[in-house]
Amino acid sequence: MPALPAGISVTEIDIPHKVRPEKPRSRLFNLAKLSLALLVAWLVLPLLPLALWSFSRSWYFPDLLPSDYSWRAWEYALSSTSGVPQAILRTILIAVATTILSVIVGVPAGRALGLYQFRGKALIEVLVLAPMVIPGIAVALGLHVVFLKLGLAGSLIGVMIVHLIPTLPYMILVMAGVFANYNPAAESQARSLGASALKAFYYITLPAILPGILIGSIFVFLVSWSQYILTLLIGGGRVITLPLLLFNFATSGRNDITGAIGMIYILPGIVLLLFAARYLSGRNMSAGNLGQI
Amino acid sequence: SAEGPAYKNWDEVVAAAKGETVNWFMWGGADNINRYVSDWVGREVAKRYGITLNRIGINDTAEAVNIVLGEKQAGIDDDGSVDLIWINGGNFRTMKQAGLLYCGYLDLLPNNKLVDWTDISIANDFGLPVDGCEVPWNRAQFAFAYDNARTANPPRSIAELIAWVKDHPGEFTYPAATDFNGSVFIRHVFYYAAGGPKTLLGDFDQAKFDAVAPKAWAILNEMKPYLWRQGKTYPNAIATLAQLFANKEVALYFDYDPAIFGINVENGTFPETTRSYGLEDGTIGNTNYVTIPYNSPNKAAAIVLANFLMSFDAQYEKAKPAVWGAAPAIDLSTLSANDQKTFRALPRNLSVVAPEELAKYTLPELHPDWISAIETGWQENVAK
Amino acid sequence: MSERWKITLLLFPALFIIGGLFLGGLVFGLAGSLGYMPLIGLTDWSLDAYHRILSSDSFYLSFVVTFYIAFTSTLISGCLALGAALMLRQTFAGRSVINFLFQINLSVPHLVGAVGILYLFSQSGVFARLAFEFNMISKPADFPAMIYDPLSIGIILQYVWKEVPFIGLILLANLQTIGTNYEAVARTLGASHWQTFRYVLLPLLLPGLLSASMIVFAFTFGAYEIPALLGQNYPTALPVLAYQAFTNVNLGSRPEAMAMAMIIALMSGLMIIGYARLARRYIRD
Amino acid sequence: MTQVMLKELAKIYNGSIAPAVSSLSLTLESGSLTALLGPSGCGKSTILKMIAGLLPPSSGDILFDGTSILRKRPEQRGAAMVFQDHLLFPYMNIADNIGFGLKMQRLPKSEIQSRVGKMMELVQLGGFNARKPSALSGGQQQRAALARALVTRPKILLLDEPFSNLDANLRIEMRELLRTLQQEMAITTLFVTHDQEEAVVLSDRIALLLGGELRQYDTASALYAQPNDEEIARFFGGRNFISGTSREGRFECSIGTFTLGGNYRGRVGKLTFRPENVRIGDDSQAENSFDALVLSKIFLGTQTRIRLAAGGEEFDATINPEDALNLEENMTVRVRLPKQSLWVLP
Amino acid sequence: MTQVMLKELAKIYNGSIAPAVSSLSLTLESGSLTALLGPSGCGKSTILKMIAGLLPPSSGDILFDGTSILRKRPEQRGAAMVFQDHLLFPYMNIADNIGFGLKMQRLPKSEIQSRVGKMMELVQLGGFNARKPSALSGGQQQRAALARALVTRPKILLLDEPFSNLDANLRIEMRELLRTLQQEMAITTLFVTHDQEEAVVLSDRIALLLGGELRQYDTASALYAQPNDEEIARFFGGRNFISGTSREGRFECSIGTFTLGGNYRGRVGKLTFRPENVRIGDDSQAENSFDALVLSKIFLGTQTRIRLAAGGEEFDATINPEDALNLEENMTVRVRLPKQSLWVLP
Ligand SMILES: Nc1ncnc2c1ncn2[C@@H]1O[C@H](COP(=O)(O)OP(=O)(O)OP(=O)(O)O)[C@@H](O)[C@H]1O
Ligand SMILES: Nc1ncnc2c1ncn2[C@@H]1O[C@H](COP(=O)(O)OP(=O)(O)OP(=O)(O)O)[C@@H](O)[C@H]1O
Ligand SMILES: [Mg+2]
Ligand SMILES: [Mg+2]
Repeated sequence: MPALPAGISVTEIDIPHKVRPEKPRSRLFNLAKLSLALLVAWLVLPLLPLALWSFSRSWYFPDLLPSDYSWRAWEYALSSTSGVPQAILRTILIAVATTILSVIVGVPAGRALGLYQFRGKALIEVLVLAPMVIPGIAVALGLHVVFLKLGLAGSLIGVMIVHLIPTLPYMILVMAGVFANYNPAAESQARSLGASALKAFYYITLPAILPGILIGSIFVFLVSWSQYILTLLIGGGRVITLPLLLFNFATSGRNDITGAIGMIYILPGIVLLLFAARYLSGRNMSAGNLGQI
Repeated sequence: SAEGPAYKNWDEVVAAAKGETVNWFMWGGADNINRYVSDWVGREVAKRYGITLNRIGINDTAEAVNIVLGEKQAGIDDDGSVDLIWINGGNFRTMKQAGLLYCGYLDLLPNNKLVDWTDISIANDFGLPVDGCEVPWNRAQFAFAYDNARTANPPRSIAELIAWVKDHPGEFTYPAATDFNGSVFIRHVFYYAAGGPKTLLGDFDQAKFDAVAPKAWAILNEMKPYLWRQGKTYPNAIATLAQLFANKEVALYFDYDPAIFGINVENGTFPETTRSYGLEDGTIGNTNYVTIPYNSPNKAAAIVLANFLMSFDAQYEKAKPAVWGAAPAIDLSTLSANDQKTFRALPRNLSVVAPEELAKYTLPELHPDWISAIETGWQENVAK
Repeated sequence: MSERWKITLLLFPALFIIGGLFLGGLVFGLAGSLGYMPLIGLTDWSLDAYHRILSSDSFYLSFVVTFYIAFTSTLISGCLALGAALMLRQTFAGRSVINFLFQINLSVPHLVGAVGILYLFSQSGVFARLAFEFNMISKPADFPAMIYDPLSIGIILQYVWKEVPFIGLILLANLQTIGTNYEAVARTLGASHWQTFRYVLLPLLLPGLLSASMIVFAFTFGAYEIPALLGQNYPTALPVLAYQAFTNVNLGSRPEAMAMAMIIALMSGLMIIGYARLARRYIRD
Repeated sequence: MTQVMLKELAKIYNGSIAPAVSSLSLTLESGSLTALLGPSGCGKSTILKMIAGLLPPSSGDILFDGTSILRKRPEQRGAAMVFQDHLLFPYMNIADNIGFGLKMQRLPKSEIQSRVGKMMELVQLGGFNARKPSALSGGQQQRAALARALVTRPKILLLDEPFSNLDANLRIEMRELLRTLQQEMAITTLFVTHDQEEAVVLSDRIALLLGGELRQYDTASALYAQPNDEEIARFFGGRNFISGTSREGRFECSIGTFTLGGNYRGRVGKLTFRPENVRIGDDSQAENSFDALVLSKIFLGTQTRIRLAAGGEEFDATINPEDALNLEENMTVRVRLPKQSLWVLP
Repeated sequence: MTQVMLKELAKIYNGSIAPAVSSLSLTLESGSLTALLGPSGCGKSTILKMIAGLLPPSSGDILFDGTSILRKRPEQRGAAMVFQDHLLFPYMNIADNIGFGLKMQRLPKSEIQSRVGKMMELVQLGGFNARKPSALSGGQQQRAALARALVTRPKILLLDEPFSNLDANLRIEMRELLRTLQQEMAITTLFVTHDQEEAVVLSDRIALLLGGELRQYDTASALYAQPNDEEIARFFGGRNFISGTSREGRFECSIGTFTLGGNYRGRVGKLTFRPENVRIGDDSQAENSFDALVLSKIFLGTQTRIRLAAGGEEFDATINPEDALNLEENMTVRVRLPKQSLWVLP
């Protein structure tokens, strides 16, 4: 990776080029641009062999391209035999349910933390953030016992609930940030104009926090979407999601099928991102809340 | 061990099975096996018995064992989530010892007569008596594979292999003992060090182990510098070795199930010039089974499915090279002449060594306690 | 409704879930690690599990490897993300496209990235093939080992690949909030470009960078699937070791798994405290 | 047309000891515009919120036309509030913003449209219907906020420093608009401000609040000329306080003896007079005239402030910049304090 | 002590067509304090940023003591800037904040310490060294920001509405502090504000900017009394404009003929005079006296505004509330416009 050039322009303060046609700096700037391009290329690069493998029939070392192409990996991956279509639905179902649950639970908590000062707030903040910095596996092993007893181990609902552990903090954090910049007087305003509490929430609060909910939801969805170990531990192999299938084939050396499932696996996320790009881009500050723990 | 429903006759079982769903937990890393099970078997049992087959792919059979174990501890004794497991060896031992199995239904199965229970390699699963707790499904025997376009004279015995490795540095490796196939390779070396398996059979004996083990470790350690990556690391899984072989990083591949050679050629992972063979001093063979957990809520259907898996139709379909190419667990001689002929007429994949040839030199498996000891010993003495 | 009630009501569901699940999991894990697991018939409290793991080399080696992986990945990701965020902040043609590409793998699951890295960097991977094409190597073994390797390069590459955009995104949002006026002030006070970065922008970004890094560190410290897929078999990452112990058919090793989980939790907890210290020093008075 | 009566209204916030508002009694006449004037934190917003029903009082009562409305929910009280930040709902266009209250009343769309339309004309926002609030200037935003409150024809209009975010010229414009509309619609209005000029210009009466207590409730000119105490005087820009003794219509102090406009009981007290009422260079022998030394002179734009000293006391005068041209520092001038402009504080 | 010269300075932002600043020429005398006054968006900040080097001009030149500094980087120009938001670095304590510029110059620690210490005394922040900015009040924060700029002994001090976030009392305090320090240190200072009172009180001269153009550059009293045009007059609160013709020191209009204080070329023009300079009820036969009708009377607190009509023209006078007591609507009064207070606009 290119190192950080010392002189990268750190501000928007641009020095008049007409006045200071200093070559080294602009070369440095180009270098910075080049390294940015390299970085981005690097970020996209690993997806390419995956795509290529999914269409290959045989691709031996040292061939740069497969010597034989075929659709069979896709045919298999898309057939119900492989369980992939069912797993997609199941994975989406889990991610969506987790997202909805986290909204229901996280928005009120975010409001409390963002809007009010109260005793013990710092403690609650630490508690809320802890699941973000304490790996899920540490908790899930102990939780497995509880879930077993509750009959939740190995069930779809159990997996949804356990997915809340790593995702809820994202939602709460984003919402706390949203509410910290939210003026509750807008609700008072609506009330004084004759809106009931419910209407004030629906017409005033909701639209104001919606972008935040969206950002939070995207994070929650993606974290749940790519969750492996919690699903495996709590789902106990019975709740088969896409990552489980992918791991299955990745460890059994079927690169073509792995490639196909991999491609299928990233698709919904990219669609989601395309749809949400404008919310995620630097303009929306909600994401910055994650940097505020 | 645990008591299950007592069916008086087969018809009762079949009647009870109708409409049930069987959750069959099995390793899910091979698309052709998945296809065979989900598509062909699933379709057949639905058609013939009105049973729904739900294949659940797992990474490791131990996962399924764990589920049952967990359920037992949680007191879920009749509503477990596992109905059938593809199993053998250590996992079978664990389940048997922990009382996790549903046993004693074999006599009901019409196809049980196709099994030669006098064959100790069927009646014993890794040295542990089956005791009516599992149903044989496949037989497998360890074999080596090489690419005859690259390697002219592969080593034909462990002794030759040891010499060959030194002559071909970096071209051989074996998976770590944590891998099923890595473990069996190490056992071959162990047998070689012991001068054959005879002294090792039976229950674990520390004294015998201590006498042989140092020799075996010495051989493996001597081999180490000539292995792939100087033996600094070993593949985690047999699939990794397959990748290494496919990409010509190593010259030799081996597998407990020779059918895999054909499968890998079929699916383009291995070159078509792949050939396989057994060792002159013999290779280890085993049988793998399906078993029903004691707390399966769908035992009738699981029994019907297990019976069907043993049927001629199922075993024949499975033996087709294009499907799987797995060696049958049933005794072909019990079949009708016609069926025997049909079976024999199956084309053989060029890459897969003929079962008859392999069967000439079959070595028995060891008791799981021996295997554990060897695996642990390897970790301590070779891996580090 | 009094305000205190309102706050309690708002927080209740979240605390119920986090308290119940998260703390519950920790407590049961702790009990299990101390040998108390009535479910599997263990009812004797003891420190045996800790003794056992603390007296085995493989645990220490695994610990070192895991810490090394997490630390290195976090450090590299943080630095690259910082550079990328600073560059992405500037206006230039095609910025929105670059921005999107930059974010794309935010949506790509770790596992997919790991497979991609595997296909790129293994000794028979794309780069090895390229090297062969240009006669830099003659056989796969000549290619430097980056997968299943002692330095865990593949694992680190995967984490860097995935976490640079994550940290970058947070930093970009922070940069947006900070604006450019602080830097303008510093420049007029006589700070050069570099000084402005070093003394103004960096400290302003540090809290965000630290928190993001902490999330990343915790994740990389506790991840299972990546080292399971790309790591060497010995010594293996701690979560892999813990998972193996947990799924061992010998139930007796579960307390060891729990004990390892507790150590993972403890380490991460220490990270939080360390961070809180740092953060207090830098932002809160 | 609603009369509003606050009866011993008090509010102690949860967790704080000192009351934000303590025992406030105040009657707002039907259709009047009252300014609630006071420094930051004196409890002005708290009072408004209690009237609007957004905050429950700790004790006391609020009556609209003699009926207590404490039990009514905010949306039932008919008290529309306008806040300092216009608080237009950012994702609704201007017409929807203004029509919000009517929509909440479930009025038919056509009626909402026509009423909103008329109101927009009234506040000179015709044609801005489809704009988002962010596309309006500050003054337009504040006008829209006012329109939004007025269009519901509230019984009572509560304004919480509605103009303090606007710049000087806009503020003047908005004041005039508010005064016109309020008088036209005869809405009882309570107007919170901490800007005395605004209170003076706009209101019928001013309720001066200091530290949660009502200190004086009077017309603007009374507050300027006859404050109840020194604190009030200072709040209204009083700068001149000269200690002395009053007796029988005269005030004795170190400068001399002054004839007062009225009679004051108190013996010891403070003579106060507004800087703008100090006459410099007038006919020299008239009543209440004396010599003073010019200490300094500061041009304030429309006025010039002169600091003067006499008899050991210092005081300020503000005069026309033009008249100040011939004053120099250290000059001695003749000063007169007209007797009607003198006021004695206890 | 640096003289600053802007020569036909212009700025067109990328992507916009209209120039934010167009062809501005302005000379700031060494050690003077100039206010850059103008409404929001007129380009004030843009000018400051160009001088500081934070923004490249589109054309024109900037000279410090006769030397163009366009090629110099911001940190080399010695033009310290203070913004509306104090922008103290939140993670540094106050002493470190104030010493920041010195540290950037790599001065020895001991020197930094002593200079920072002295500066902190000067801005009355002694003893606050170790506090974080968030632990200071708004006024203290802004004082620290000022100190941070001044301690580097900049050639030029640029202030962008530094006090507009402070409340009225603090603002007055800060103005005085700034004025004192600026004069003591004799730093050429350019002060941006949109508050005319602030500009008037604080500055030696005022540069009035409207729409990116310099419209008048003069002393405060000249801008009040002798504006260049009606727009400027209105900006400074001028309300009286009477059309007519000027000739030989006299101005003829519908009210009558007025004697002017100066001589004006233009024939047709507008007579302007500030409301506070209108004399009501003066000796009746003096020059420039006439009868006018009182239209209305508004109490403004310290002054009363009287609207008057004469000869078909309307105009305002602001007088002492006391003097206004005996004026009634519809009364006819004698009005005098002192000739020095008259000014004719083209
Ligand atoms: N929610 C609250 N909890 C506790 N104290 C509060 C709360 N809201 C206001 N206060 C306190 O009550 C007092 C009065 O507050 P209020 O907002 O009514 O003042 P204000 O006169 O409107 O001030 P401003 O002019 O600054 O708006 C203040 O001391 C304030 O700190
Ligand atoms: N980065 C920019 N790009 C394009 N136009 C800009 C930019 N910055 C300012 N402008 C425009 O240039 C004009 C002058 O802006 P400037 O900030 O100098 O005004 P100002 O006088 O400082 O206003 P204010 O009193 O509101 O601070 C405005 O019309 C503004 O919209
Ligand atoms: Mg208030
Ligand atoms: Mg500006």
